[in-house]
Amino acid sequence: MNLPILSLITFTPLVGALAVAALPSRYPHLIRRTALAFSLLAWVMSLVLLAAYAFGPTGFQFVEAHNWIPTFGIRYKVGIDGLSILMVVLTTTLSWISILASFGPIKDRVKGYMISFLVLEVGMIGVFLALDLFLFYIYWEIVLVPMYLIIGIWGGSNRIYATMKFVLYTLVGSLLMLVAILATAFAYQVGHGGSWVGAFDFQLLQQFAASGQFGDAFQNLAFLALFLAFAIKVPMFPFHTWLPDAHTEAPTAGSVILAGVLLKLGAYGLIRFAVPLYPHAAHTFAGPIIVLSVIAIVYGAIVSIVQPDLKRLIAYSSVSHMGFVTLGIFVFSATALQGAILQMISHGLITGGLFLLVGVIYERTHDRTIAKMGGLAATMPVWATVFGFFILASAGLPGLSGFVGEFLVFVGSFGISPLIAVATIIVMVLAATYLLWMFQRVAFGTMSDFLKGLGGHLTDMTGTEAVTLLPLGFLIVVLGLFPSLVLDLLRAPAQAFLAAAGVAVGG
Amino acid sequence: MNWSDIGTISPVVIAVLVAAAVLVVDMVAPGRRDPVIVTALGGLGIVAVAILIQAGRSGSAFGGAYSLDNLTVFLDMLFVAIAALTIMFAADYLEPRGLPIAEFAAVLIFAVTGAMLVAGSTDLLLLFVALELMVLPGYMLAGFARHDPYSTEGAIKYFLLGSFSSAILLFGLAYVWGITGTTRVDGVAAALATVVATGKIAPGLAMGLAFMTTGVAFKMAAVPFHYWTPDAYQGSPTPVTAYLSVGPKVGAFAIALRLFVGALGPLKADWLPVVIVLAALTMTLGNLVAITQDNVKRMLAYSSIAHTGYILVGLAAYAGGEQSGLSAILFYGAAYTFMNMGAFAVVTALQRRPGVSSQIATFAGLGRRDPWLGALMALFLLSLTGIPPLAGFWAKAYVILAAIQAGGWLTVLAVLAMINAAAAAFYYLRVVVYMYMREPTGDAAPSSPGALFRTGLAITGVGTLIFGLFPALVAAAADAANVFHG
Amino acid sequence: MPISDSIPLVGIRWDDVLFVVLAAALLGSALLVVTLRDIIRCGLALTASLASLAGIYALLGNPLVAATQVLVYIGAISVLILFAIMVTQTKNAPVRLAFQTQAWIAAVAAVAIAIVISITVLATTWPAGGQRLWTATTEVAHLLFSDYVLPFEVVSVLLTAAVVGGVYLARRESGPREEDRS
Amino acid sequence: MSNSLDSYLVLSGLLFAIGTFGFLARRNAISMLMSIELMINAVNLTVLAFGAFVAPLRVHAAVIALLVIAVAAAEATVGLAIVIAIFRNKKTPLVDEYDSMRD
Amino acid sequence: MTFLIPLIPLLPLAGFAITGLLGREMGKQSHKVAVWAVVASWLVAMLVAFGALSHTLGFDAAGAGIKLWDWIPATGFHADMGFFVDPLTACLLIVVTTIGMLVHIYSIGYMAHDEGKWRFFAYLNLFMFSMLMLILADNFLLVFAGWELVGLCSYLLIGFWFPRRSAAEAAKKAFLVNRVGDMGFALGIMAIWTQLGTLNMQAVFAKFAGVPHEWQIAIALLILCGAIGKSAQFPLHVWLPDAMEGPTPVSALIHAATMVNAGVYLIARCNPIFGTVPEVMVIVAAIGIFTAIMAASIAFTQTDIKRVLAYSTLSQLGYMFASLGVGAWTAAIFHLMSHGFFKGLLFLGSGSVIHAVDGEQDMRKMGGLARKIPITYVTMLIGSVAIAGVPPLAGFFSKDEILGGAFKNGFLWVWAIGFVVAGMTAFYMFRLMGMTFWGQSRVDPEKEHPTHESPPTMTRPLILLAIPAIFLGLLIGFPPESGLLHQWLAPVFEATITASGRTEAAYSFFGIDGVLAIGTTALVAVAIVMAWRLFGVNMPALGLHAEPRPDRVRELSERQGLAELYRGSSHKWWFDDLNNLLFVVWGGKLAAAVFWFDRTVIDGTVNGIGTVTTGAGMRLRQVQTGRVQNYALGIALGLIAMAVGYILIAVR
Repeated sequence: MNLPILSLITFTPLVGALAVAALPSRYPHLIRRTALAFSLLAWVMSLVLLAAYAFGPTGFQFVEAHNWIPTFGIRYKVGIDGLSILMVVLTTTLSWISILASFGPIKDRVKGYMISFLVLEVGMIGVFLALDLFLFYIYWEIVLVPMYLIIGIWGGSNRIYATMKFVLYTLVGSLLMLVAILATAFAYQVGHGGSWVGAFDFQLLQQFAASGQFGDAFQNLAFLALFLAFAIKVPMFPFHTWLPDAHTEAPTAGSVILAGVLLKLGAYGLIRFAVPLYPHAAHTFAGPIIVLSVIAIVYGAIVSIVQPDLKRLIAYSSVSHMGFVTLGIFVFSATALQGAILQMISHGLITGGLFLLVGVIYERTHDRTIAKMGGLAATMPVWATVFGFFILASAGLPGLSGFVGEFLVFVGSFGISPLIAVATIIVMVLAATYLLWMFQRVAFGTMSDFLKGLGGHLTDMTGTEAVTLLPLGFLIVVLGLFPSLVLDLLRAPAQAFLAAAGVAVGG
Repeated sequence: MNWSDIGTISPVVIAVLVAAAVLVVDMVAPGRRDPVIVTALGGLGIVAVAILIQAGRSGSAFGGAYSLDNLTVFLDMLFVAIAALTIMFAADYLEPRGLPIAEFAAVLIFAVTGAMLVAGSTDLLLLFVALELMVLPGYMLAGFARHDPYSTEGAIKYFLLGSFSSAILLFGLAYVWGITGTTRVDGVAAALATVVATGKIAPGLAMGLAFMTTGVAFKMAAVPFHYWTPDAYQGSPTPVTAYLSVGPKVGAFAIALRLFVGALGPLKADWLPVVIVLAALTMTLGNLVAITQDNVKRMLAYSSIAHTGYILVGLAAYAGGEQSGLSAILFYGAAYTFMNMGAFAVVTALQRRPGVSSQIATFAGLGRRDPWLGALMALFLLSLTGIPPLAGFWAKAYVILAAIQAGGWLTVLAVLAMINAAAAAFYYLRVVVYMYMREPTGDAAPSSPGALFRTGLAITGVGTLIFGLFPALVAAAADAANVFHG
Repeated sequence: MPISDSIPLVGIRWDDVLFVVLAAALLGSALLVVTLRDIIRCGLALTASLASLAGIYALLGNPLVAATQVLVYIGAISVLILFAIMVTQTKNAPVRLAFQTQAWIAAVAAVAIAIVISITVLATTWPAGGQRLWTATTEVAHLLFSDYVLPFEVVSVLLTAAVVGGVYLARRESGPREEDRS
Repeated sequence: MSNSLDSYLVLSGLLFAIGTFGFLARRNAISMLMSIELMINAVNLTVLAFGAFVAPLRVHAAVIALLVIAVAAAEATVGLAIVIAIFRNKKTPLVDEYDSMRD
Repeated sequence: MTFLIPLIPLLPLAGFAITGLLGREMGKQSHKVAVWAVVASWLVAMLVAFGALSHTLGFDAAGAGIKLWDWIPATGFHADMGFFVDPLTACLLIVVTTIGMLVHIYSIGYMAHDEGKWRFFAYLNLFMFSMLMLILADNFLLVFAGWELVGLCSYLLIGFWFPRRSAAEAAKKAFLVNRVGDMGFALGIMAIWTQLGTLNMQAVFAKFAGVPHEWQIAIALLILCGAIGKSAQFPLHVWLPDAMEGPTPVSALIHAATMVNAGVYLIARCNPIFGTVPEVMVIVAAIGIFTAIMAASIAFTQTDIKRVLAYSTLSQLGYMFASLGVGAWTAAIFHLMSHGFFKGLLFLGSGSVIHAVDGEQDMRKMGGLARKIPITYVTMLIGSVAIAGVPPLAGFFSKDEILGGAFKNGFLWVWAIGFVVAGMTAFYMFRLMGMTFWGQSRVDPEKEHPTHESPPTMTRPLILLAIPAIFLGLLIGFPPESGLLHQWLAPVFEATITASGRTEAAYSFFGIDGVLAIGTTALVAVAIVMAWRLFGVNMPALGLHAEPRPDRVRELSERQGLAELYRGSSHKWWFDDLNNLLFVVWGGKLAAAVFWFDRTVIDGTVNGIGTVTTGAGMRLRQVQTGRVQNYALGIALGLIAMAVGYILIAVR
């Protein structure tokens, strides 16, 4: 099949953005529906791709490659393996859900919003598909701009501070990453007699790395640069403080995408690029990174307990949950890595859902302060039930997706060192503490004075809102009961990852 | 002097004639705008054609004082584009202020003629004279709004410091000439090569180098010789600022290419550390101070200082042994021309009505008041920030790549440059914040600019995009131009 | 009858005497230019120093340049400057300080520059003979119109541009006085 | 003394330094302009000194000096025009009072 | 017939799904689906249990299982979705499905007037599903899943009346304390996987002897940790009394008869593990017996009828743990079963009482209810007698086996404490009976008048539960130590017991066993009489009558030496205060401190970099004074520096 399906998926939202741009802004409904239609189209295509994907074999499929800047061997090269296809499907899924979830809340400048969102989707898909380091970098940066606008224009009261922090923080990391990428390509060029051909090609670079041709000192520096960029995006302790601000100020859909996909970009970068390209450095720094991950897991959970704001609480819980991902990557165990990737997906689904649910409340009350809530289980029973479900999923209840991911990370790291598992297992209690306490204060008890003051505006979830949450809940259950759906896809990438990472330790 | 010499410098000759023609047209039809603009732009078009005819050829004229090579063609085209864009942006700005377009266009074209001569000169004396032809009209353009205290204040500061630095440069040139015994660039290089080969360089030569470096650094607005930039940029009529931010800057780098790369090439090991220090200081100070600015013109002035720093990294990369550093400089110059002129053009559009300040508050709500203008400004600012896939990103990437290839301290410089670029995002995006994330204040409604102006804006916008999406187009030209007669 | 090269009794060469006198005049009047309080006297001192310099040029065997110096500098530039001084003198303005507050630092910086130049000059071995050479006017003209014809032409363009712009800037005209807030 | 290149170069250096001092220390725009003239003349002195003592440079020096004088004249023209223009606006020739743009 | 196994949990799950989704629309009928689902489940369970116990229907002595699908097939980790039934499971199935079904039926009446009835039944069904999955699971991870899910259901049901702040608090507390134990269990599962490479229970047990001893100890301790949490043993017992905030059927079903037994079940199930580590067994016994006496001592002074029963439950669970610890495995399961029935009965009875007095739970405001709610009274009396250990009711046999086992296996200290606790149990139970049913009525006059017996849906389960409370001991526990239950469970525990080197000595009624039984019975009798003397009795049929003597009680509680004990008992030995201080106060302060650190130090650094950058910019921009001469000076200084620099470079 010679259909460039990957490019089609990538650029479908772009076409959508252009289409939206062409529509006059006095028809907001038409704009919304057009945007939704294109995001749904991308989603359907990604599902088709998933169906067409051949399970089992290692390596990349559906590879497309075209010369772009031949002077430096920069190519437009995309392809998928089990990891990227999952991420792409996650992205397309959350994208249409986010767009749909924005129908109500976004009333101002709808056109710009939808364009931003569709461009954002292009960038995110591109990041997961790119097999050329330069292309990857470009998509990586493209993601930044629409998110900057989404938070900055359609965000809360402190949105400018938050969005600037987000952008500057990310830029510091990504620009250093650019230096590292260029240096890596240059090292390859030097190693190939000054020819730039293939210098940015991930697969060739990885072969180059596998043959041990990057010097140790070089690896250390390049790895640190990439790691910093990815760690900020994940975000790892202590680079996480942009996240609570960004989440708090972002509009609901922005938070969903931020938590659901953007944080995954960092983890994806670590798995796809940072470790396989610089295996020796990855091993050198694995210890400190594991310690940081453990700190992030526990620290994020502890800080979550005392958060006064719903979104801020979920943001800090993301720090904790994403700690499992980095932990799972750097213990270099197939089990833990699969757990980490599963955790990436399930965190996307669960936290995305939680933000949507908070958005539902915010729509009605224009407030997210936990202390002002209370008794919502009585007034909005359906909402409270769904919220409870997602909270339990977030707390890692067995049978739901979050449990499988975290448990696999636990088991994998326990196999490496029981100490890691012992140090992090407390999060089982901490997570339950902050989540249930939050749930109790929001949903249980009697109706707060603040809510009473709002009178009868507290209608329960609407149909649209339910539609946005339904697929997430469904996937959470399905992945909890049948994680093999994902794990089968991940076997080959996990092997490839370990093979690449194992070079420096001699297999 | 013979006809072939005239042929070789034909673009310059034509440019002078165009300037004269503009003045003549103004005499024939005094105060009429359109004939002047038609003459000027049409003339520049002819100049461009003359340059393009020369593309790919090489040769020298006037006994080696002027050389035609790819570098000359590349830079000449750039200068002509700068001149044309400046005229497009200026017409709408000058008219409501009662300032004459004819004198403006003539002086501007004289300046650009100087810049074109700088690009092609391979003789120290010609280089100096051409440089003066480039900058002297610049002083006058800065003070072109001669009834405006700010404009004249900027002009006199620019003039005094510019003359001061010219004297310093000249002093240095005199010593280098005295020691090497020739004004021809290749002769100087040959003489210096023997000096280097015999070991230590004389203190007198070192001092001459210091004076020359200072003079050129001043023209580039490198720290600590940058002081004139913010005041001159802020005070000048905004289209002039647009011109000043790219024309003399690219010209200064043309001097650097001809003088430092060409004539002083054998001494590059000696001037490399100086350039590294200058680059580091320049980008850091430029960015740090730009962060604190509330006036967009002044902010862009400091930002242009920072960009000088980035371009200097390319020069340092060359001195560090990486020829592609020169391509990086040229690419950067071209990319910077479009995005920065575009940014200033938007400021110009806002200030078209007299009395509108360039304070950042003027931009509040621009994205809503005038979506196209806002979007373009955002495009230029993102490009200046270095966000892919826009021109500014590739410019930075080229420079960084060259620095990495050179290795050593230049890697550190590359990292510093990137940290600086991240800090720079703060002030560029701050403008975006005002445009899109704040509500408009006051009555600062933009008056929609004329067709000519819009064409200019479109050219800069499309340039910024095209350079970003298809950088190979410009990169190939820059690569071709990085080996030149010198 | 040729005059002897040196002063009969002391044995100091006439040239040297002339050089010292001219140098002293040059530096002295230059110092006056930068130190005198009254700007008109500064202008006169400048004329004096430029004239001394013309003498030195002649001493250096370059009568053409010396002549040009007198014609252009003293005849044109100095007069221009004096004219500008007249235009810009404010009659009713109180007597103000001629110097910046940073004059002392400026002095230190200037001395430092002088020291740097002097030391480097003295530390350098110049590829120079010990004899001054005479330059004939015809040679200059020939060279100017061969090797240096392009710079020469450029200078003419430069002067044109300067005149066009200068006239525009200095022209008195009752135009609209629009003050832009920049 | 008068046959030594060093003495001329030192002399020109001193003249250059005096000019620099004037430029740095004086307040009046025209004073500063005059200081610049001193510096340019110092350069010319250097050029002619080289020309007088280094045979191959002999004639070149004169040409350079002539062109420099012409450039200086052009510079002075422009400078004085600007001085006059700003004097009309600011009513003072003292440059250190032109500080409405700063920071 | 193994294919029927999945139906047992799935029927309640289906009931949960239907009731949960549609229950609100079903209105008054919302209980129907749930109840019938459980009844159907009960039928299947009985069939399966019959097969497993009789080794027919496809079951053999070691049991039989069914694998549904690969649950988590990761590289380097594997867990199935599969079920396994052996005699131990069968015993649990009987208790869980039977009591569960009766509680469902009881709840029809109890919750008849509650708006959230449909929700209640949905939760109950979910609980049944979870609990059944827990006991049916064939691997540790699935057990853990059920383990967590029952915790969740407990959370949901305790917090059922969520507008009540105390209910919400108690629910959260239950979940969190359980999770503390679950942490250990989870670590234990990881340890098992890393040591053995499988989580399938039968495989683990088969290979366990090959594990290094320190890992054996670690694994056993970690599993014990989970069991302690779920079965509310010291020090994780604090959640269970608070859990009485939930509706009474919940207390009966979850917090007396089923979920709290999960810990006991787990340790019994893991007998091949614990059998290899005697040092851990001692810990189990110690924790159990300590919990037994501590909880019994607290039950002495509680005035809330359900709290007395809750502490009683703790105490009885402590017995079971002690039994496991001393190696009397079957006795533990025996007590688990009998306790499940009579404690379920007692809780449901107390629910009936509370129902009768319109929600009042304080026994000081009851009294003399025997006449007004006779069925409740009689059935509860049977339960009390059973728990007190009066022969020949169920409690007598099971408790006696535990004490006998402790004594004969050499745990004399366990026996001694257990002996005392037996007396204490009898005392506090008859204190409860006396304060509730006998003596004068102290009921609020307002609530006095409408006091009436509960509807048949509530009383019939009481009667049904009273039957096993009376006869279970005789039926499966007689003759002692060779009764039906012992025969059933022999395949499960035989290997472990043999490996421990002990052979269960034949029961000898006229030997040591008889002496112990008589001693215990005598103590129980004394304790009952003491309770009568203090709190009254009125059983005309037996000719017993005594008036309560509150003044005497007060006097005793203020007597020198007893006063301190009384205070400690009534304050539950200050465990709640300690927890509050440790976790709420200090934990809260810690979290606040960490948050402060996050804001000031980490985010402060980030913002500080911004501030420093801007500050530096502000400083630097002051260089730009606006005065040309200053600029020129800067250039001149730069020139000098440059010249010096170049000269240095030149002469280097």
